Parts: sequence; C-alpha cells; structure tokens
Amino acid sequence: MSEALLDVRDLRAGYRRSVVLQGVDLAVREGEVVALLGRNGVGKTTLVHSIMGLVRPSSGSIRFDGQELSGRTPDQIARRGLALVPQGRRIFSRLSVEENLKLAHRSRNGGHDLDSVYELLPRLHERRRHRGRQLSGGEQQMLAIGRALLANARLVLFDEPSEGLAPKAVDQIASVIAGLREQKLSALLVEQNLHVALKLADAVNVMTKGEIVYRATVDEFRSDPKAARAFLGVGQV
Amino acid sequence: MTFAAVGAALPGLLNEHLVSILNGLAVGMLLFTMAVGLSLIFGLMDVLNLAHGAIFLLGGYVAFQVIVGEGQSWLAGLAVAVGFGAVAGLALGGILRPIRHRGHLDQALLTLGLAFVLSDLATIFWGSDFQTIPSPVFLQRSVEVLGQFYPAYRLAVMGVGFALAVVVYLVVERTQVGAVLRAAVEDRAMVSALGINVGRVMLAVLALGTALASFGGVIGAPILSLSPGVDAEVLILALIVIVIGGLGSIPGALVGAIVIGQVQSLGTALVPQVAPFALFGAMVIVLAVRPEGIFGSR
Amino acid sequence: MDDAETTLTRREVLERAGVAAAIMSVPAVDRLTSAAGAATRPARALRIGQLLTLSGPLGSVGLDLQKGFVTYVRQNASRLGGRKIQFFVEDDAGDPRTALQKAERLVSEREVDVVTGVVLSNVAIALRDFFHSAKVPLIISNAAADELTRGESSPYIFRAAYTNYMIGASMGRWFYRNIAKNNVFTAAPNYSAGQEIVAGFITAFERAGGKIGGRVFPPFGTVSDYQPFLSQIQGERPSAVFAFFPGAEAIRFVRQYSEFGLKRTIPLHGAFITDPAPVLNAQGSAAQGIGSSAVWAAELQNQRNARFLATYERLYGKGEPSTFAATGHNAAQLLDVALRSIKGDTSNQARFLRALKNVGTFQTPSGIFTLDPKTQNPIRNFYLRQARFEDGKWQNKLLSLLGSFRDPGR
Amino acid sequence: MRALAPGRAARLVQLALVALLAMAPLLLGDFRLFLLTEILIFGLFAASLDLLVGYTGLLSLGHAAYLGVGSYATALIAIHLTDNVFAGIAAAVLSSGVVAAATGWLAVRTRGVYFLMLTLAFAQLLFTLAITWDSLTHGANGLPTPKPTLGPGDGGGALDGGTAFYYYALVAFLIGFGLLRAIVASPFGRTLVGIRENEARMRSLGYGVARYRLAVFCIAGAVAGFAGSLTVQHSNYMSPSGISFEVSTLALIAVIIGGRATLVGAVLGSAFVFIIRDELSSAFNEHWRLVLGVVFIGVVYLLPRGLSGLPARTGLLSRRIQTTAGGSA
Amino acid sequence: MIPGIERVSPTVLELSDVSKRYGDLLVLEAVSLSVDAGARHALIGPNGAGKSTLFHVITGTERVTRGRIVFGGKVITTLQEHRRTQLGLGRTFQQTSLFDGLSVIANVELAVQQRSGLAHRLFPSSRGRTRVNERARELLELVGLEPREAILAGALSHGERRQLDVAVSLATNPTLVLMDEPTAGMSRDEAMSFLSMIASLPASLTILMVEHDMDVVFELATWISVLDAGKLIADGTPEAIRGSREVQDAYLGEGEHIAKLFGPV
Repeated sequence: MSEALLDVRDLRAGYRRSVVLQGVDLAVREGEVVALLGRNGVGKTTLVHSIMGLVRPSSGSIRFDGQELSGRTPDQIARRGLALVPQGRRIFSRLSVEENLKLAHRSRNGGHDLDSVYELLPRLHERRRHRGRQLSGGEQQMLAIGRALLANARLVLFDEPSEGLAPKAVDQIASVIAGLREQKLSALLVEQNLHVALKLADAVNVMTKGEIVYRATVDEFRSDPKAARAFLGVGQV
Repeated sequence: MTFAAVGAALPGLLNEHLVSILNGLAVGMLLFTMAVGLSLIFGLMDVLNLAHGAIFLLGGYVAFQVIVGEGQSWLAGLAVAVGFGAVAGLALGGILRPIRHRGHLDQALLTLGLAFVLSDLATIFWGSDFQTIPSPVFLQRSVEVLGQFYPAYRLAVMGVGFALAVVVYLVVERTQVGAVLRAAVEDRAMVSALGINVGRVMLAVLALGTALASFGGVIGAPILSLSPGVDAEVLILALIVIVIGGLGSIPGALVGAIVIGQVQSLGTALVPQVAPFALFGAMVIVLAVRPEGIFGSR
Repeated sequence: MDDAETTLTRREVLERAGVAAAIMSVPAVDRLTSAAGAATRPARALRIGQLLTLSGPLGSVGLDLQKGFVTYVRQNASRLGGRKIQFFVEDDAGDPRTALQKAERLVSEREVDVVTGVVLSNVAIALRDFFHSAKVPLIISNAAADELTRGESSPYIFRAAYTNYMIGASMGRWFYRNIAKNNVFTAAPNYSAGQEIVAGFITAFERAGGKIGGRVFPPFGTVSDYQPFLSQIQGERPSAVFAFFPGAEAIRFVRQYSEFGLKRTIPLHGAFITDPAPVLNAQGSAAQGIGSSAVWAAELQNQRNARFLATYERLYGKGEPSTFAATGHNAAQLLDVALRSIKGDTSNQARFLRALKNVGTFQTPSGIFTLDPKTQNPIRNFYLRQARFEDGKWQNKLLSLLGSFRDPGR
Repeated sequence: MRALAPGRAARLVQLALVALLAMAPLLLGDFRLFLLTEILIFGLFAASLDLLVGYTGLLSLGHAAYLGVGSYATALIAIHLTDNVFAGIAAAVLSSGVVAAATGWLAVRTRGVYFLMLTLAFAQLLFTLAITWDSLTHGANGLPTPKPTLGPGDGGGALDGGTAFYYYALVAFLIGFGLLRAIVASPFGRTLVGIRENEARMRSLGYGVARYRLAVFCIAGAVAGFAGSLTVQHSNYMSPSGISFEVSTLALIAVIIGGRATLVGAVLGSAFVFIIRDELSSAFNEHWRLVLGVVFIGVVYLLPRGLSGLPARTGLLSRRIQTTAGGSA
Repeated sequence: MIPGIERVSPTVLELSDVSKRYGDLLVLEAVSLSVDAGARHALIGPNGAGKSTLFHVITGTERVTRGRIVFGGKVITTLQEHRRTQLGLGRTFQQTSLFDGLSVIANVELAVQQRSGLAHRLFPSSRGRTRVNERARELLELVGLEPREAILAGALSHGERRQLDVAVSLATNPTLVLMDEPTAGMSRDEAMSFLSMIASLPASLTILMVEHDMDVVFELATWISVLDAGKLIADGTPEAIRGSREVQDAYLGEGEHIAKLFGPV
C-alpha cells in the first residue's frame, strides 16, 4: 500500500526526568482505524500528545501526509488536519455546547458543518444551549467527538473515549465511532476497553513501558494466545 | 443588587445620599476600566500585571500631550492614548515571554520592576507637577440631580463605564472571540489543539487590557489629575476590586468596582471616620469569608 | 569647590535647564575670584546645605525655594555676607527618614555651616532634634509646623517663612469684614497643618467677632474625591467656606467645589489653595475669583521686588516666580544680613547664632520683614490675592495688604 | 544534618567579614558609617522578609507593617516610659509578633496573589491607622523620640554619637541575623523549605502546614519589629512613611536583587538599594528609581538567584557553591 | 473472601461499607476490605474502577460519603491527612512527589524529623540532629540510594525518584505504606530492580499497592483485591484470583473469549 497517512518512527518523549516513550513506531493508513492498547501509565497519552504537539518529542519523527510534524505547535498541527478527542474529554465547561462546537469549526468543502454534526449527534442539538459542565459524561464525550468532526480533520486521535462512562454511554459512543468508521474515517484509537477496541479497530498495537510490543490485525489478535497476555502486560512477549 | 438592597433597607438613604451613590457609581466605573483588564490578563495568563497602574498614568500623560500640548481634540487624545496602551500591552507580552515558564510570582516581580521604570520615565517627560486634562467643553457644566448639582463629566464617565462594561460583557460572553477567550482561560492546551493560536490570543488580551488601562487614565485625568503616585494609588484600588470580585471574572470586576466605588463615596458620606479603613477592611472581610472573591472560582 | 561644581553639574543632568545653568554659574564666579585672590588666602567658602523636596508631587516647591535662594545669591555677586559660597543640595523626596539621612550627609560628610530649605512640616519636625544636637543652624524656608516655634523651638532653628498659625490667622479679619460674619465653615485635611491653619483662622476670625458654623476635616492623603464632604457642606448651608488644601488635594477640592455646584451659592476663600501656578492651572476656571493669602505678590511695587523679578527672569526665563521662590529669596537674604553683621566670619558659632537671632528688620521683595528674636520666626506682611484669568493665563492677582502677622510663640 | 556545613574557607570568609564590619568605624567617615548602620538595620529587615519570600515561598508586599509596629512601640515606650534600648526592643518584638500572629492567622490560609494582597491590605490598614490615630502617633508629623540609652535608668549610658550606636547596631544585627541563620539551618527551617518545595507532600508526611506558616510569619514579623526598633533608635524619629508601600517594596527588591533564600543576599541587596538610592539620588536626582527598576528587571530576567548567585553563574567560587549546595540541600 | 484460606495475621486496616459519591456519580459502593499485618496486598481493577478514590479515602485526601475506616484499631474515618500519617499510615505518590530543590538525604531527613518531634525545634540538640541524620542514612541504604545522598532530588532518574519516594514514606515510621502505581513510567529493568527493593523491606511492614503491571502484582502480592465499577468483585490469594471468572470479565468485557487470560508466569 501507499505511504501511511500518519507515520511515527522511533519516537522518544518524556516529561522532565522520565522518558515515557522509548522509541515508538506506529502507522495509520488512510481510512484505517488503529487501536492502541495498554494499561495505565505506559505512555499512550504521551504518544497522542506528542503527535498533537502538546508534548515536545525529544527525538524521532512524526510524519503526517508526508510532512514532518515534530516540533510544530498544536495549533499548526491541528490546521494541518489532525484532531484530538482528548482523555477526560476536556470540554470547555463554561461554554455552551454550540460555542464548544463553533470554536473547533474549520470549514472544508463537503466536510462537516454544525447542521451535519447535529444530525449525526442529535443529543447535542437538544442540549446546544447548555453549558459544558451541565452535560453528562456521555454527552460530554459526544461533544468532544463533535468538536473533532467539525475540525474536519483527516485523522482523529481518540484518547480513551470510553473511559469513565456508564456501559450504556460506552455503547452509544462506540456506535458513533463505528458509524464514522463506515464513512472511512482515519483514526488512532487509544483504549483500555478491549471489547470496544476490538469492535472498532482494523489493527491493534499493544504498548508496555513506552514501547509497542505487539502489533496485529484484530483477527490475529483474537486468535493469538499471547495477545491477551501482552495486553495485560503479563510476562514478556 | 447591592443597590437595591441598600435602597430597600433604608428608604430615606437613597434621597439623602443620592449624589453620593451616584458618585460612587462614577468612581466605580472609572475603576472598572482599570480593573477589568487587570482581571482578564490574570485570568488568561496568570500574570498579575503590577505595571497596570503605570500604564494608566502614561495613558493619561499621552492624552495630555496630545490634547493640552498639541491642542488636538479630545477624541484624538483618547485615540492616541488607547493606541499607546495597546502597543504597551504587546511590548509587555514580548517582555514576559522569556519567563513564561517560571512561576506567576516571578512574572509579578518583573511587572513590579517595569512599574518602577515606567513611572519614573513619566516624571522625566512630564515632571512631577500635576497635569490635568480639562474635560471636553460640552461636558464642562453641572447638571441638577434632585436639587443638587452634579458634574456632567462624571455622568459621562459613568455612562461610558457602563457602556464599556456592557460591551466587554457582550464581547466576552456572546461572540466567537469571547468564546475563544473563555475557553483559553479554562484549558489553554486544548484550545491550541483545536487549531487556535493561543499565543496570539494572549497577546490580544494583553493589548486589550492595557489599552483599557490607558483609556481609564485618559477619562480619569480630569477627575484625579495626573502626577507621580497616582499610578500606585489606582493600581492598589484596582487590585482590591479584582480580589473582591474574584480574579479573572468580568462580572466580578464590575461588582467589585461598584462595591469599592460605594465604599469610597457612600461610605465616606455615612461614616467619615471609618471610611479610610473601609477599603482594606472590605477586602480583608471578603477574603476571610470567601477567599476566592465574590465571583471567583478556584 | 570642585566638589560643589561636580555636585551641581551632576544635578544638571536632569534638572530643568534654567536652574541648572544658574547654579552652575555660581562656582564659576568663585573660581575667578579665588584665582585672582589666591595670594591673600581668603576664608574658605561658606558651605550651605540645601535640604529640599525635589522629587515627588511637591518637587516643584523645593525647586522654587531653591530658585529663589539662587536668585538672591546672584543679585549679590554670588556671595553672602561677603563670603564665597558652596552649595550642597540634597533631595529628601518628601520623606522624613530620608531627610534625616540627607541631613546626616550634609552635616557629617559635607561639613556644612548652615542648612536651609525643608518643604514639609513632618520633615522639619523629624529634623528638629538632629539639628538641635548637631548644633548646626537650620533656616527653614517653608515648613510651617507651629510646634517648632512653640514647644519644640530650638536655638538652632530659624524660620524665613511663616507658621501655620500665621497662614490661617492672616485671613481672619478680612473674612469677617468682607465675606461673612456668621455660620462660616472651615475645610482642611485632617492632619496637623490643616488643623493648625484652621485654628489660626478661627482664632483671628472670632477675635474679629465672627462665628464659626462648623468644621470639615476630610482624612489626609487618602481622599481623592471630596464629594461626600461637599454634599455635607451643601446640606448645612453655610454662608461661606474657608479652606486649606495642599498640592493635589487643592486641585481636586477646588475643582470639585465648583463642579458640584457649591461655588454658585457658597463663596470659597482660603489659604494656599490656588498656589502655586501648576495647581492654579490645573484648577482653571474652577478657581475663578477665589481669594487666598500669600506672603508675596508679583505686583508689589518696591525696588527690591523689581530687582528680584528682573534677576529671576534673567536666570530662569519668562514666567512669574512663585511665592515659594519669594520665601527662598527671604531665606537667602536673612542669612546674608546676619552674615554681614559679623562680616561673614562664622568661625565663632555662638556669634553666628546671635547674629541670626538678632538680624532685626530689613526690606525684602515681600515687603518689610522682621525676625522676632523671641521666636526666631518672622513678623511679616500677608497679602490677599485673587485667582483670575488675565493676559491669556490664570494668575493670582494682588488685591490688598492683609496686615502684618506674627506667631505668638509658646 | 548540619544544614549549612560551609567549608573552613567559607567560615574564614565569614569571620573576615565580621572583622571588617567591626573595624568599619576606623575605615569610614561619619556619613558612610551612618549609611552602613542604616544598611545593617534595613538588611536585617529584608532578611526577615527573606524568611517568608525565599524560604517559605510567601511573597509579601506588606512586610513594612511589622517594621512599623515595632518602630511605633519603641517610639512610644521611649517617649512615655523609658529610653532604655532593651525595653524598646522588648516592646517592639512583642508587639510586632502579636500583630503578625493576628494578621497572619488569616494571611497564611491564602496563597499566591491572595497572600500578596492580604499582606498589602494589612500594611495599608496600619499605615492609615498611623496617620489617623493622631493622639497616639502624632499623625503624619510623626514622633521624635529621645536618644536611646544602654544603662538601667533614663539617661544612663546614652548611645550618643555614630560610632557608639554603630557598635550597638552591629551587635544587634549579628544577634538578629544569627538568629535567622540558626532558624533556617534548624529542622524548623528545613520544614519551611519543605513547605515551599512541596506543600502536599509535607502534609502527607504528617506536617500541619498552616501551623508552620503561621509560626514563620510571626517570627518574620517579630524580627522585622526588632529591625523597626533599631530604626527608631537610630533616627530618633518615627512617622507613617516608615510603614509605606515603598518600604515594603524596597525590602522585596533588596531580597530579590540579593538572591532569595540566602539571608546574606537580603543584606547585600539592601546595601545595593541604599547605595543606588544615596549615591545616585545626588547624581540622577529622583531618578534612582529608574536605575533600580532596570537593575531589578535585569536580575529577575537573568539572575533568578540574585547577586549572590552570581559567583556560581560566572564559574568563580563554583567549588564553594557546590559544597554549600550539597550541604544545605 | 475465598473459602478455605485462613487469615491468621491481625488486621491493620479495615474498611467497612465504604462509599464515595461525587454528585450523581457513585465511585465507591459499599466496599469492605481488610489488610493484614505484614501483607503485600495489591489492589487491581480496570481503569475507572475506583482504585484511586479508594486510595484517597484511606490516606485522607478525600472523605468517605458513608462507611468506616479503622486503622491500627483506631477509627480514622474523618481524621485529617497529616494526623493519619502521624498514626503510621505512609504513602507514596503516583506522580512522585519530592522536594526537588533539596538533596536526597534532606528529603528523607524532612520526613524523619517530623516523626522524631524535631520539626518545630529551632535549636535542637546536636544529638537529635545526628539521630535524624543516621536514621535517614539507614533508610537510604534500605532503598539503595545511599551513594546518591548528596545529589539534588530534582536530578535523580525516574526510577531513583521512586526509590527515594519509598524511603521518604518509610521515614514516617509507617506500619502500613500505600503505594499508588509504584512502577508506572518505569522501564522494565527499573521495575524489576524496584521490585527486589520492595521485597527486601522488613516483613513487619504492611504494603497496600495499586498496580496495573500484572507481573509486579503476581511477583509480589500475597493478597489481591479486585475492584470494578466501584465494587469489590474479588478478594483472595493470587492463585484464587488467577482463576476468577469475574476478574476476567471485568478486564476484558463480558463475552470476549480470548485464549487463557492468566497463564503461569
């Protein structure tokens, strides 16, 4: 296949003293959803933040559509076509739903606009005048997704979208993402909920201790006895 | 709200001290122009701009130079001063940039040093004598309010202050620009991940805040007179206003300004002996009861 | 002498050009004379310390005192009592503790023979014990605290200006005769100068037969807005108001008195409320017609005043001197007259002090001037001046002589 | 756990400095000696502020309040009771400590900007009180006080003349400064640094943080009061301007310029401020503030550790710095 | 509790019926749990299970909404954090929380002096100081940081910081140490050496840790409690937990059948 849309090579990054990413390689091709699994604290969010420019990598490269992103600021990266659905949603709690959405909006021909997002996520339309802090967790997650859609990005980074949600809300979010996948959305999906990840992704990467230690298609993963152990970080793979 | 409560509790008070109340509003509105910028800058950047008073003073001097020195119109003076304030804000942004990563106390210290330098530069250019900008000719009269005379200029200041409060409120609460601002106060990194250049937003807010301070210096000059020392005086008042109202809150700045205006005016009228203490007393009480200020959130 | 020159030259850096030029020229003259008379080894130059408030809101007062002093010196070939002189100028920034430091410097490092100046009362009070125990004469050219002429007097402290009592008292009889007899209100900031000036006024006003209606004392230094006090005055409907406010407070009070409509119905007059020129300019039309007392006026028709005005103009350009320049001039003249009586010989300090104390009566630009040997404080004329717009600018114009006044002492 | 275990060389330097200070009257003229006395007293005041700003991380803009309380206490005792220096000092330390306890009770509960504003507010309140309470403080005119005496009764052993007072002030300074040194080197001082570095962790280690903050606030206040007492005894005068905003600001500037959390830096900074003010005020008229402001900005920018951090920066004396860093840290 | 396994040691910490609610969100639901003296007790569970909250109510950072916490025979349910520490409840932090501007030994001394009652002393005896210093050295030796004692804590590596964190916690003389994800962010080597350090700690010390790394858990733990969605779903020896179906479901989601989850390590 052609060159990947997102191509991360030997990426190292960290905070102050601790090196969190110790040489990560990862690729997402156009129209593909790639899941990134791993327990807490292995560096998944750091990886997402490095791609988005929120953490400055110490070495390695992040190429997006052939261009180097490493060293650019988050706003520059966002304008090149990446969007983030962050861990913990990070909704602007004092802004209304609609203001949250408008803030993220970058128009593109044939892309999403406010109406199409409301159509896709009708709950947001109902609550468009409510402030961010008045939403339930599931609604906030939808808003975070809506924000990413309105950015009309070419690649969306989902950071644990099911985290901290009630089972019903997890199902809803999962079906929204599944719907987007049908529309050929390219995405990197960080998850701890294996069930959700396996349902939504084309390929799976497992990360432990700042490295990707396992990579496979979803089908391979399901049938591989080492897979679950890799996922749980039990024993060396 | 304060207004209504006072009026209801003491029916006679309103008539007897109407002028004091009115005047408290005028003083409050003048303080608001100063405090709102200070508060916005703190809310967004975590920088307590102790040079805000110096910019107030310099803004007044710049307008004085244009209006009295060059004989230009009041409006021209105002425009030049506001422009000057905005440029000063941009410069301040540039100066603060290298120490952004240090704590906000270091940044406060830097602005304290700037305040020293700026106010001294002002005395080099304009001396230490009092300089006053006469109020615009059409406002140089008194208006009768319930049998007492009241300076038209102060009514105008009050009106402009209110208008400014409304405009600032609307811009921040109702426009896209304002939404960016509110969002950035809450989560700067996320705003930038949405593709918005937060650095530019912060510069804009700095420029707006200092332009407002400069504006305050111009409209305050006919009332206060400009001289060294006015900068510290006004800065301390504005700090009290935003601490009472809650750092970073626009409604807080408005309410704080009105409260302090009334303490200074109505308070002096009612209990002149206590008034000098009331200002700081009010702040100590607010901080003791509600440490984050009336509208503050921590 | 080099020392003097460097001191003064350095000052020149940021000094308003006129003064600097004038001061600098003093040692220049000295240099000429000392070169010529090197053989005769004249007595060393008289070292004069000037302790003035030169920065801050009252900086212009200090500067005016200095200009007046220099004007006198220049009128007399840069000599006092026949002696060459050397100036050492220190700025107290209006702060008593700074003043003490500067006084220490003048006395112990510069070894001055006499100190003049002092703008603020609290500075003068702080300095009193210092000069008393340092045994160096101090000629105060402005600070007017009563106590330095009364309970806290010192044989080393002389005054060339006035006491607060005199400032207030000068307006009493005139007010009774020309403005109002009953229900007169006083307004002054609540600190000692305010209280003392008001007390002086009330003493003289009541002695003339008047009755006071009430007193308003807004807090000192913390009020930027007099509206509550003005409303109070308005509510009491007095027949007239006597007021004293210093500097910025005078600007605000007079302007607001007019803006809040009091001026239409209640006449306002006072002491020092439309002085000096920057204050009057800032007050503008709000000051129109206000009468206040002063120890000097430009229009005074006497030979000495004419010379004073001419020299002043030559040194500092166009622009009328302030009354502070006049008291600065008085201080220099007081010193000169005393020195002349002992032929400029200050080697015997007791004699020098006696000469100062018994300097007696002499003519000054402000009219006849006598130093009361009992109080070491002047007996002098006060004049009534009125704020008017004339010749395209705001001015205090001489109206009449209020009389000659003295402080009763203890 | 000797907090500061400076090498023998550093101790020699200290001894030499003290010796130099002791010989100052022989080396300096009257005015310089006067100035040095002022610097020592103000330096002690600034060092007490450093206890808050540098060691505990509390930025106070109103420290002059406690200096002022001490000054007024001493002035009033001297005027109404006795001019004995020890009575004056006792009254100053006690009263400023008490006022610091009362105001600190509220202040230590706040952080950052709020702490800054509260301390400023207390100082302005006391300033206003000093101006208004005419019957006690003589208002803005201030209180001239009699010369202090060392002996038991009034008039016994008057501290007359610059040299006598200088030695008295030097001893007082060394006692006060030594006390501060002992405090920062003590477990208590270590506790303060711990609070500055990581308040949450201190709590989890079982420290009641508020109590320690209050304690240091009181100590800093009492030492400031001590310096206030010396101030009055030196100038024989006290007025509200001694509590002014500018006094607090200058002390803060001295601490920052000299270097936070060094104590010696506070004294050095005071010397720097005084020299700029007194030497430049003749040369630049009132514009010494401009010079001080520029220097201050430069220090904040380039020398976060102040002038006393300069040797480490330039590589000079780097060995000494290392040993002290290792020992003190 | 798994039948057949007897608990013989006395209980150090006992939670009865502890619930915590944030607004509408019930984060902990009637959790009852006891920790035995000398245990190496691990608390595991998927993300969002409420482990951190449980931790916080034990340390006192948060208050319980309902329930009772008994530590060392004393009810500490409403006690302030620092008071709990004084009773012998130590902790390490998920984000290592140290005094970066102080040397390694000074970090430990700060903790030691609190326990020895020296903290508020202005003029301690030199014997007192020496005792504090000696005790701090002992602790550094215990965690293997002794050679680094003069370094600023801010200059340590990540793994070393964790070691120091443990030493600081031990300095408060705890009977129980709570460790919040002690190996998070460590490389594998660091984690393993950290593990052996923990293993070498005196057996009298009780440890309760939240940990994700199953290697660490099964290597170290003598007892495991599993939390899911705010409820305690399993509690037992490592062997018992390995076989638990509920635990498997909690981790993988119901109906995900993937090979065997916990094989022999």
